[in-house]
Amino acid sequence: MAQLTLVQALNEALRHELREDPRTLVFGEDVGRLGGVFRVTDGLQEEFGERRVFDTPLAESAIVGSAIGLALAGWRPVCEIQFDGFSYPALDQVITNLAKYRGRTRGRAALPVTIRIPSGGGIGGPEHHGESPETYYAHTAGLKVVAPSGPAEGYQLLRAAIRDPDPVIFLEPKSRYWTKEEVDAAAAGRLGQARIVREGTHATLIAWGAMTARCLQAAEAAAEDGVELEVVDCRSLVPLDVDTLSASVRKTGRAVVVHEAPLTAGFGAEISARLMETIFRDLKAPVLRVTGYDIPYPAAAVEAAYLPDLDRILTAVQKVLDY
Amino acid sequence: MAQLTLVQALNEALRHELREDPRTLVFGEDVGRLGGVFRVTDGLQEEFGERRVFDTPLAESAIVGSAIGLALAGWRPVCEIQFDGFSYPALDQVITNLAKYRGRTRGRAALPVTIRIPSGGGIGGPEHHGESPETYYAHTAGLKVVAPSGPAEGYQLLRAAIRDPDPVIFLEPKSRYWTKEEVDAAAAGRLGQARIVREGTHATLIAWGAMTARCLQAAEAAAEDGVELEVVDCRSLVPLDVDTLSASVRKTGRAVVVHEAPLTAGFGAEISARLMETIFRDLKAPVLRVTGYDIPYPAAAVEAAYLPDLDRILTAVQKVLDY
Amino acid sequence: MPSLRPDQLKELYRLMAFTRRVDQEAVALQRQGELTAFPPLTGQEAAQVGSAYALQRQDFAFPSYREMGVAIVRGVDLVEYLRAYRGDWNGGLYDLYAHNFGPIASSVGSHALHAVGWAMGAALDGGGKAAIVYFGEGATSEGDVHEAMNFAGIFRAPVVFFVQNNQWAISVPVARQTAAPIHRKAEAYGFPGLRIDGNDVLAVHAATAEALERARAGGGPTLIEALTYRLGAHSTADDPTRYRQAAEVEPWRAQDPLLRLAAQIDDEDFTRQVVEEVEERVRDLRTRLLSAPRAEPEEMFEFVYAEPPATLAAQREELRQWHS
Amino acid sequence: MPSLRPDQLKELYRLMAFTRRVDQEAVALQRQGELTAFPPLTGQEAAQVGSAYALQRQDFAFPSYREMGVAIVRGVDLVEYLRAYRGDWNGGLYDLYAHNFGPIASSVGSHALHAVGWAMGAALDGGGKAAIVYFGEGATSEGDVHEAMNFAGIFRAPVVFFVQNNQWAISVPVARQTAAPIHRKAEAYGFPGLRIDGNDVLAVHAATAEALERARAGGGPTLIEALTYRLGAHSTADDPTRYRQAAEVEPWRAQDPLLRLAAQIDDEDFTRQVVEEVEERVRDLRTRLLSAPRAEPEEMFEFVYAEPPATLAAQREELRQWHS
Ligand SMILES: Cc1ncc(C[n+]2csc(CCOP(=O)(O)OP(=O)(O)O)c2C)c(N)n1
Ligand SMILES: Cc1ncc(C[n+]2csc(CCOP(=O)(O)OP(=O)(O)O)c2C)c(N)n1
Ligand SMILES: [Mg+2]
Ligand SMILES: [Mg+2]
Repeated sequence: MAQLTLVQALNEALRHELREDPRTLVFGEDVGRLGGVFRVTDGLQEEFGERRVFDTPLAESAIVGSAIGLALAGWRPVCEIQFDGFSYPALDQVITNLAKYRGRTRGRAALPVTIRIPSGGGIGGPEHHGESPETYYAHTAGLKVVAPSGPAEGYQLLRAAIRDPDPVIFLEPKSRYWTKEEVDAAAAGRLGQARIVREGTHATLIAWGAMTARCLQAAEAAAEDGVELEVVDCRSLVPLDVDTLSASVRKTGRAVVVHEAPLTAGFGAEISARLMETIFRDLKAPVLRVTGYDIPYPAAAVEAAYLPDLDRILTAVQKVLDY
Repeated sequence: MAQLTLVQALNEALRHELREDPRTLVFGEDVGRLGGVFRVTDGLQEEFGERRVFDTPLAESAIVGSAIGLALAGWRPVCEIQFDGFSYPALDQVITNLAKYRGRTRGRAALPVTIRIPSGGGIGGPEHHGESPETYYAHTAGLKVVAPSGPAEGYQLLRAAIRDPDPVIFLEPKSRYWTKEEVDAAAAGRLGQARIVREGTHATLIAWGAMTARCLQAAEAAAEDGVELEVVDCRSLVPLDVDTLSASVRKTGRAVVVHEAPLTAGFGAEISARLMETIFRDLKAPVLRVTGYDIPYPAAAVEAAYLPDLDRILTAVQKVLDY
Repeated sequence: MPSLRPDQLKELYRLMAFTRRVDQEAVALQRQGELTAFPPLTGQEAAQVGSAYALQRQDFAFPSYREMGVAIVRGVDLVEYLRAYRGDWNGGLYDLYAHNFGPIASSVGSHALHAVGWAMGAALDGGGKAAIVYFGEGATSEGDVHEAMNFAGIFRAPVVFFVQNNQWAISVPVARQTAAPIHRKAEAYGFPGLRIDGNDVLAVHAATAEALERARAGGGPTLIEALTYRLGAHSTADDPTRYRQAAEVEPWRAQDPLLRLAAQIDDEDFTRQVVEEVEERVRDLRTRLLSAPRAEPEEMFEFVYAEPPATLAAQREELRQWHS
Repeated sequence: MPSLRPDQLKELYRLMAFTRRVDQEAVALQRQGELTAFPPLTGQEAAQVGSAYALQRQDFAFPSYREMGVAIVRGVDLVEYLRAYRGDWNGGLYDLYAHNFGPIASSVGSHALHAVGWAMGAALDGGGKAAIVYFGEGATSEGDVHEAMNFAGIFRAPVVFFVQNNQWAISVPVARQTAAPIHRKAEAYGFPGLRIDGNDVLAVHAATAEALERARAGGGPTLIEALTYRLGAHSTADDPTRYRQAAEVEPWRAQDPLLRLAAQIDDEDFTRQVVEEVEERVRDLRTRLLSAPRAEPEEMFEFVYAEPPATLAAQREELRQWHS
């Protein structure tokens, strides 16, 4: 047990998997000598050598495409895309190949590829450095999509993602990279289970990644006014743990989904639709969404106004309570 | 007024716009000499010359990227991506640039680019030839997303899309390419308005593209049993005409959304969530979705089992009626 | 490279003749409604068979959608191959590892990166293996093919990029794909590129064998441009008379790779005998193909994930109920 | 090409000195918390200023994120430029058409296609104009840059691909980007490629002027590889000591393009005077930048669509209420 930042926790998870399985590889832009622009791969090349931890040319499609080929040759690639906004050049490889290869080969070619993508906003980054691409991946059948909310989650889920036999898109909430938390290096994660982060009775806040912490803050603020909010961290969007989500909302009768990505066709829509489909009769109010706006992720100076904040979350909570 | 197939109607729309605006260009793979693999651009190169209607090398990202540049130089590009599954290599250009350029240049550089994509399944195509990529586009703020359901709609909406000052993703339902219908060449289309295709009272079916016709068939079948279904064709997903949709469902109290794309994070989720948000109290049953399954689009022999069919639609209708 | 023995020439001829005949049969089967579509390769047999013949067991071939000739040389069961075009299973039903022959890749160019990744992996495992990836001259316009060649150059991946320049990408001629000769593109990546007569099976074999051997020995990648010609339509859905003149096609018919090899072997009894053999095998193939069980809807859920997520399992269950 | 007159050399020096000084100031401003991040270009002034100086009014320059020197030559207001790095507006606040200088492009490589499209459009309009697009050697690994050069070759687009090979892509050295010299890549596309001393402003100017002139006259594209060196960090967020030795940097300091041009002009009074001028201008810039109004949240809705869809209008209204 140690106090680790999310960056350190992910580094530990990679180190652990590199040690345990000699077929595991780590590669991407600047992950070797530099140790990653966020230092998530710091020291790995020194420990495991240039054969297993290496820098690639600047080409995201090739990073994912060659990961597919390496997996076909029996390796277990963990590759990094430097930022959310640079994951798009690889979308064709992801949609056309990574997600479909297992099916296309009737299960013969499993692709245990993990793609790590530092994602989301809130760190004052330039254009293309603050996006939340989860919808693109969650809508692509054949992938798993994981979005940890902090160091302990990050550690466990990354290890589980690397060990998973299916391709996993691993979205790291970069605004949480420097948060510290106790991390239990022995705890094994499992993909596909949501987690009740805080129990409550009046309404449920549903989030993943960086918005989990924001929802917790909102819940604390609400508690001061005697409103007890339950907070659920989805942890994995695909598979989505609908049972945990709907059990919570069945109990509270009200839900607000919070995410950074734009509203329209964001993953909040899926959660909202699922809740309606599964527990319509238990809903005392419509499921509401507090999300980024339907605009490209804005410049640093105004990103705080774009991202869901306590005011917006609590207003939505008030709406479902007043309904 | 003439009886035209959807292919012919789209051809007429292109011809019309090429005639009216000498800055309009048509290009893509095989659109020139061949007239397109579906013949949508048939005869256009002959009439307008190789300067304005031309074949490109086989590179989708370059087709969209050069369209952006041509628009910056004051041209009005209408480009074709040969099939849905081949639109993904251009996703980065679409997400990173096409959708963001207007904002990035503070409105100085409008990009009146139309990207035509023959989409959807149902014609026994090989892998990558039957996909429904609308979610990827609808979630990308800065784009408009249009999906006509037949010849008359196709004609009007394509003309409106080409004239629109914003980038438009124009998804042509390829399984409807050979359907005939009266087309009024004078009628001007407008983007952003849904259309009640059939009036009804018991429940509303919501669709776009090829599924509109299928919903009409379902409504006819239901009518034989005395169930009157209203059918709404969204026509445009962005902007989405929430008013028309919610007015219809407010009236009927029940809705089923039908689409070909996989369920998870499909655009049906957005419509479902929106309806809940706007008319929760009027809903007599949860909005249900009848969609493709959460798998890559399957092989031709089994695609009929993948696509929403009358049985699945009518069962969902029965569920919302019985609720 | 030692030149091929006479019995090997005959083996090549058998393989090419069989390829040609199956190709024709597949087109016929499509016309009869038994295949949904098919991209014929007639005219490209030397390029495909000659190059694949240079592969060793441990090598891996990554085809596009037109490489039935390579599939044949690799020993892939053609029923399992053609059922892809029957619409039974995308990618084909064969086991890619049984013959080290990848799934049919319909998205132009993107599989080049898989070959490079596989080759990087083979090199990490100690070498002695090579990948070969097949694509057309049209594919060289795609960004993925560039990234693949660039990665191969940097990582000295043991991979051969085998371009069948068959002059056309559907209706677009090679002159509209690139303003430079294709084999020269290797200069952008720091490895050898060569242009060969793709209708001369011996030249194809020799060049490919050399490139593969260099790759296996750690000498890095090679780009081979095999000049050839697609004598038929792009696919059974295509009508080439819309974009090319018969006069263009004719000279290429004279370069028919089968005729050229037959002339070299110069043994009419043998070629006549091959025709018979091949007829027999094609009859058998046809029977087996048409009597193979058709795809079951439920199967489409089978292989998407190692274990289906709950939502998917529920969807499968729903479908099972519909179809029972 | 006629060589440059002495007054033009002095103008170049002024531009380069100003570029250098603003670059330093921008780094300082970032340290002071006034900019969110900044990618310094110190060491690359000759490449940027020399090439941009060869542009004519009607030409169009497409920059990446590091081309402040080009912005300066094009007459872009640096307050409007630097406010991008202040976090006020992605892409910059300047009007791209006022100076034919595109928005700051942060996604590596993808803007090359816009330059090619613009150039195709200029050619359709009758020629006499050229585009220039700037990117680094790292960008040449991206598929989009390949597709851009290939399109340019095919359509003989009037465009110059100006590669500043500054040896590094963040921490990745050029030897890890490509196994071939960058200028040789032009051979894959059928147009000329050349390598020049990117720290020699006269050489840069001459080569670029010639390439632009050829493009304007319908002679098609050119690839120019300007050998140079990024003396500073990749960006203010980067620590280059983690990946390169001081010993590597030193020789490049001796090749400082400003020192080299100063030596050629050989007029100490002039250079001293320039220092003063530049200080003055930078003081003014700093004041104007820090007193410029900050971005207003509501503005982020402004320019996404010509007319906002209803949902977006409602979102703007919601935000307006929050902030009032
Ligand atoms: C990414 C992608 N874009 C477009 C297509 C449609 N398409 C199929 S084959 C083809 C032409 C390919 O030409 P070439 O690479 O020369 O191979 P050939 O068909 O001649 O063997 C096109 C455009 C595709 N399959 N994939
Ligand atoms: C598509 C994309 N991938 C990754 C990045 C992150 N990134 C920013 S600059 C850079 C290195 C670019 O190197 P080079 O092209 O040589 O230009 P330089 O920075 O040296 O001017 C990287 C990897 C990006 N901005 N865009
Ligand atoms: Mg070809
Ligand atoms: Mg560089």
